[in-house]
Amino acid sequence: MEKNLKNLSNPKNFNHPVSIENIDKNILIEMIKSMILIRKTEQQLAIGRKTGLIGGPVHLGAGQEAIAVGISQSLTATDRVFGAHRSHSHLLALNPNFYKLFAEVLGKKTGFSKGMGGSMHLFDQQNGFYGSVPIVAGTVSLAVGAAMAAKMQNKKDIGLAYIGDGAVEEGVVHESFNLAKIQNAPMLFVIENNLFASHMHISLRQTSNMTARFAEANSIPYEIVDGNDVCEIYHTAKKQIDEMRDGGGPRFIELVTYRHYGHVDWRDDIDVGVDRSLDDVSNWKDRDPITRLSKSLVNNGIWTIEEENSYCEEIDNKIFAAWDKAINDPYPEQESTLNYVFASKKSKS
Amino acid sequence: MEKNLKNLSNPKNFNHPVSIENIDKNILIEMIKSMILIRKTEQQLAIGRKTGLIGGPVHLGAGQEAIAVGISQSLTATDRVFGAHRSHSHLLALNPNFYKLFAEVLGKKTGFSKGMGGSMHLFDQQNGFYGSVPIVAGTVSLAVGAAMAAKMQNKKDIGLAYIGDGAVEEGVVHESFNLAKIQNAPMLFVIENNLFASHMHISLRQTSNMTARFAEANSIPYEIVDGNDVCEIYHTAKKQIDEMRDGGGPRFIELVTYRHYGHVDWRDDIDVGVDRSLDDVSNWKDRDPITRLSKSLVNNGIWTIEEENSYCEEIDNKIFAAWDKAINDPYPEQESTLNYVFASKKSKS
Amino acid sequence: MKKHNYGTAILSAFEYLLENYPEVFVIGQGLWSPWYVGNTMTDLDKNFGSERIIDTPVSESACTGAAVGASLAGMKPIVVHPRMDFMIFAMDSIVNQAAKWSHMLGGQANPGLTIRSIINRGGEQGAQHSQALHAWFAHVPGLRVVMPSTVADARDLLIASVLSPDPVMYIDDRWLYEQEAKLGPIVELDLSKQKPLITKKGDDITIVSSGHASLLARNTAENLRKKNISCELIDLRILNPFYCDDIIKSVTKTKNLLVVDSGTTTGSFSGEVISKVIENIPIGCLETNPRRLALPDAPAPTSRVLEKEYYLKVSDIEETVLNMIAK
Amino acid sequence: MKKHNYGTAILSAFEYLLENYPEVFVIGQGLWSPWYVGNTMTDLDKNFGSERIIDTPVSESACTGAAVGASLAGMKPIVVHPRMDFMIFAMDSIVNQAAKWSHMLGGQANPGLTIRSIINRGGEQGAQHSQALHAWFAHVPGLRVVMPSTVADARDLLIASVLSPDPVMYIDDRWLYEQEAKLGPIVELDLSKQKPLITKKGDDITIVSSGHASLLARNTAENLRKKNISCELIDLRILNPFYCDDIIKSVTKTKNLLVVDSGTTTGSFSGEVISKVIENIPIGCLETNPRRLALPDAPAPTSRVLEKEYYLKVSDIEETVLNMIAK
Ligand SMILES: Cc1ncc(C[n+]2csc(CCOP(=O)(O)OP(=O)(O)O)c2C)c(N)n1
Ligand SMILES: Cc1ncc(C[n+]2csc(CCOP(=O)(O)OP(=O)(O)O)c2C)c(N)n1
Ligand SMILES: [Mg+2]
Ligand SMILES: [Mg+2]
Repeated sequence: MEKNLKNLSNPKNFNHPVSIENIDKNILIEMIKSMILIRKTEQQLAIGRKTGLIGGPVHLGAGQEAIAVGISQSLTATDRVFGAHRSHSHLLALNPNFYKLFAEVLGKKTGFSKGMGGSMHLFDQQNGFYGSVPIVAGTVSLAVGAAMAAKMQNKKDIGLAYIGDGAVEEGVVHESFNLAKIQNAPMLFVIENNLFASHMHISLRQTSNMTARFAEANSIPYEIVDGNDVCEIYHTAKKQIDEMRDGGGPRFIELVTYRHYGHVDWRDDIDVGVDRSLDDVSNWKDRDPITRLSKSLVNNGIWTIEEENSYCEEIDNKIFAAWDKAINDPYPEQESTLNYVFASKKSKS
Repeated sequence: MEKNLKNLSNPKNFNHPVSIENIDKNILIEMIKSMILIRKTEQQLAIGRKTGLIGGPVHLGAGQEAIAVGISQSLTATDRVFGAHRSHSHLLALNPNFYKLFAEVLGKKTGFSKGMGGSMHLFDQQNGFYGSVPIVAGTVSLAVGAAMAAKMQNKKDIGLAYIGDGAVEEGVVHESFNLAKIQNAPMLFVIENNLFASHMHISLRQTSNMTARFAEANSIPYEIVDGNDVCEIYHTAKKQIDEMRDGGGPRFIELVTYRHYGHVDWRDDIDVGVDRSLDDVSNWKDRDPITRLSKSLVNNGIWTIEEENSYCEEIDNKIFAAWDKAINDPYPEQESTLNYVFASKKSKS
Repeated sequence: MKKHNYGTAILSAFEYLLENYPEVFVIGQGLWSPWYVGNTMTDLDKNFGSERIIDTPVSESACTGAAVGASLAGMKPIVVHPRMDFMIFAMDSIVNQAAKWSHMLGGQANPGLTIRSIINRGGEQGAQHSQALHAWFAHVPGLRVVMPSTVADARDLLIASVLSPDPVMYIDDRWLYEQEAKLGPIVELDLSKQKPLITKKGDDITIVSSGHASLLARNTAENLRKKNISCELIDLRILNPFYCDDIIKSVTKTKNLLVVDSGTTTGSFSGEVISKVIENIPIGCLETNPRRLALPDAPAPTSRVLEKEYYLKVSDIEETVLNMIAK
Repeated sequence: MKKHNYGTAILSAFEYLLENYPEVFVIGQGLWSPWYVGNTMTDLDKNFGSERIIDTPVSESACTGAAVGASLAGMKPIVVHPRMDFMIFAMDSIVNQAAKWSHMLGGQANPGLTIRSIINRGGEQGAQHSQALHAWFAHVPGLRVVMPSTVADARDLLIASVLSPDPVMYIDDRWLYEQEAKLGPIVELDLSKQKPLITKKGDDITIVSSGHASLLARNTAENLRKKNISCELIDLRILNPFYCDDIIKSVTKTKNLLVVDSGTTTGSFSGEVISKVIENIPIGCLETNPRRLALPDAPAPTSRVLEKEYYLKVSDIEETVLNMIAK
């Protein structure tokens, strides 16, 4: 097996408009809207953090939106999706309710996790989002268990974990690969390979920059895809997920991408990266998933720049209003700290 | 990469006399003597356990002697060797002092670990044996650290961990592969693939019966060898270890073998195995590493059956005497329980 | 009434759960082996199928995490760790995940799994095959910690644990398996209402204990009765959340307190018991200094002569009580 | 005398060790980042080389195990865990290996590594980024547990930890980093001789604490002095092995005991302190019930309004003392 991403990890490649062949027009428009909505939501979070209105850390995924958006097109509300510390896009791609995200990040009772989680602990099971938490690799084995459960429950639902390239270094992830395969669990391992774990480039942490070598080692069928091409992601994930729903067992998809912001909060962080240059950041911005789809849509007459601008404006206004509302929402009651410790306690009260 | 051991895991293959080409006569005789000594020592342990004189569990490796014996020929007293629960052969191949092993297994002060360890916790650092403990996979990362230390100390010594096929399922082993490679540590991963983890056959636990696929995934040069052919093991390990001492970084050697006894204690355990048949056991006994070398030696006139018999008798007598001595040795003092908790405490007293 | 020992009582709880709750499944090492977990799971794989009784790779961490995830998806999994020592590889799934998900996500995600963790020691197996770490888990908010010491509790608290919506650490000790008792039909208990129990009334001293230490305490009390010392025995049963009121009342009455614990002394749960009692009893009401008996602050030795001294015996407890209150 | 804050004191200990002991090296996540561990390791990689200051993959378990192994081979490694919460993946290497190797192998193998584990909480980071689990490690025989609360101890106990032949869990808390003090030249201390210290003499009440709680206690005592209450402060410093004699003497004198702890209450080390004191002080000598102050039995919440209430403040301690002994 070739064990190098080669061109895929080079930002000077793959910056052309994406191919939109064989995708329904409505889906294309849904996808670009979803990506724009997520980008703008995160931009608002960046501002909120910078101005101090947000008290906790935010791990922004701007630049990586295509992944969750492309995959979520093939997910249903009864699938079992797990995230990690950088999961705004994972949730918003299933439920674009940025108001509840703002409320949560601001620690408000009206948030996705009732104000108990902030940016790093998100929940929306109704829409298939089982939860995200910031222990790196902490949810991977959980997703495998949720996938095993789907099988036991005779449901066609799948388990899915978004996994960073850094998370792949945790031993439990390797145990999870083996367990998922030996159990033939409908589990999709989604590797968001953005080449970095906080300040460390993957070349300083692993012996190859292609994590799919571990899928190969565990005989899990895998695909390696340009993580900034929402259409290719859409096609690949759809095929994999269809196979999984048909009892095909686990799948692995590696998506090569890059984050525009630094590891945490609103800065570009060229200052704190080991091996992250301003040049790279700017080249990767040329490979931006939104721009690339937008160009294709415009070139193919699927939507116009005017439509895009008016959608952006609409979202801007809604975000402004939602932020305002969230800011004025109530905090959780003091009793929450003790009341949520046990489920049984809660049900008694 | 082909991911199946194929013939190597079939006991009906590889039961011919081994090829002794290109090995010095003295080394061949050393190796057969070492294997016989280990076999007989374990037979004594089996009896001791069966009769109740040994109070703790013994995990016997009869059938697997070729591995430690073949590898240890290329080790020095300053290498850093780590074992696990089934480590009698690992230690005896470095230091054939069965008396100290008997004493240890009987819980006597005169044992390798001063009577504090029994069969599962062995120590003989003077001869390169850094320690064995029974938490599966517990020593693998330790060995990597000892290898890293050798590099920092500018020594040509290597770290070595004996690892079962079951241990490979622990996440920390995968972290260790990556760490060893990224650090270019002189670390030899020795996989004793006896196809079982206690009652479970590898096919019930892993997606392939060839663990070397993980070496491949981590770009660690590897070899897969008949674990019952001491000569091939000797050649392969020698080459790998020479490369490591020259700064070549980690190596991986997978040895396919089988244990004659059950997982623990003296029985064949056909009763407690899932997928272990009496037929298999008997076929594997035909592939016995001692018989196969003995036949070659006799065929090639390197030693005679008479010499073998007289060596066996000599060892039998020595074992008998050593056992007797160990049985009569003193137990540790009661203070030992508290005195060995801290090194600094010990040094004060 | 059916005759049981502690081991078959556990087995019958498994059978009851598997028969009545399709969402129950069991996952852990050794479940397809007839000898891994004593007589507590015999033939479950044959009777309920290897898809519900899942033997696993040697991967404690992922298997425990998988059970957490399955519980979030509506199952009621039981993870079995044949030795608590092996479970140390799975601490993240237990402590960072299972115990915290309810709280972190506003009470909406409830990992209702049960972790059956077996204290399995003696037999010269040594320090990595001997630990009783219940004190750790009692220090983890969000985890219910259950330590049955009687045949009835072995069965009934296992059922209550699995039916609880919360993550439960159910800890049994192989040194308890031979106890016998006749049990009536199964009644489903609400785990959140279970508390420490006064298992024997008495006047002279309160002895608080859990798990195997409670068996020792019961045997000690028998001996002491013959010496006219009347012990009040309290079996903790549930260590987390820790309900102490009845213990406080008892000590207020007997004026003497001994806590017996199967863990090593420093940092053991015995300290928690004494502390909570002392914070709350009327000042000056004690006749003697409270005492605790637990293991030496040392890893478990292997050599038989050391091992024998290392673990607590009935005679140790008896002697301590006599030293405390014999007139 | 050189002016330091707690952070630079740690940095100077690293520099001293790396300059004077070629067998010292450091391994952990974030060591090549300027911001991961505050100002405590600034530029070490540049000054001592990236072969001695090793940033790592996200593999807590193997990296900790590697440090154990390196120590067996004669090195003096320091593993850094930027948050104690992440270290939970490494429990086997710490508890089953490092703490037990000396004992299991007859005192012949001594893993003399130091594990620097940082309590790093607040800032709405929540339950998985906030834990203070020192009580767990105090319950592990074979591990020395060190919690420096002062600038001087931050430096000197780190050096003593690394030079100790035993495995040491050195726990610092980022809420301590801004303290300032002037420090004299470095003197190498024998860690095995270090004990809890009376950091302030007083008559009315003994306040025992560790780590950040000791800083709170010092500030409280200042306030209370103005109200004519004289506190005797004892900073635990070393939790394992736990030496309690001076605490017992102090409580015998002041007749009042408050223990303050940064962990969640149940099962915290505060229980150990109260218990050990109570087992050993003259019966009837206390004026008030001993009390303890620790965190609620709940994971750390994120929302700022809850977080603020969750953690201990000087005013909480002050109020408790006043309730206990104000006449
Ligand atoms: C167990 C654990 N170790 C370390 C950390 C600190 N940490 C937070 S995010 C991160 C990097 C993760 O990298 P990756 O998985 O690639 O995700 P990305 O940030 O690139 O999205 C690290 C090391 C953590 N949160 N949990
Ligand atoms: C962490 C841990 N989990 C489980 C066990 C129980 N156990 C002891 S030996 C063994 C099987 C190990 O198999 P393998 O590594 O292949 O070694 P082998 O016994 O075949 O030599 C198991 C599961 C253990 N000792 N430690
Ligand atoms: Mg990444
Ligand atoms: Mg094996």
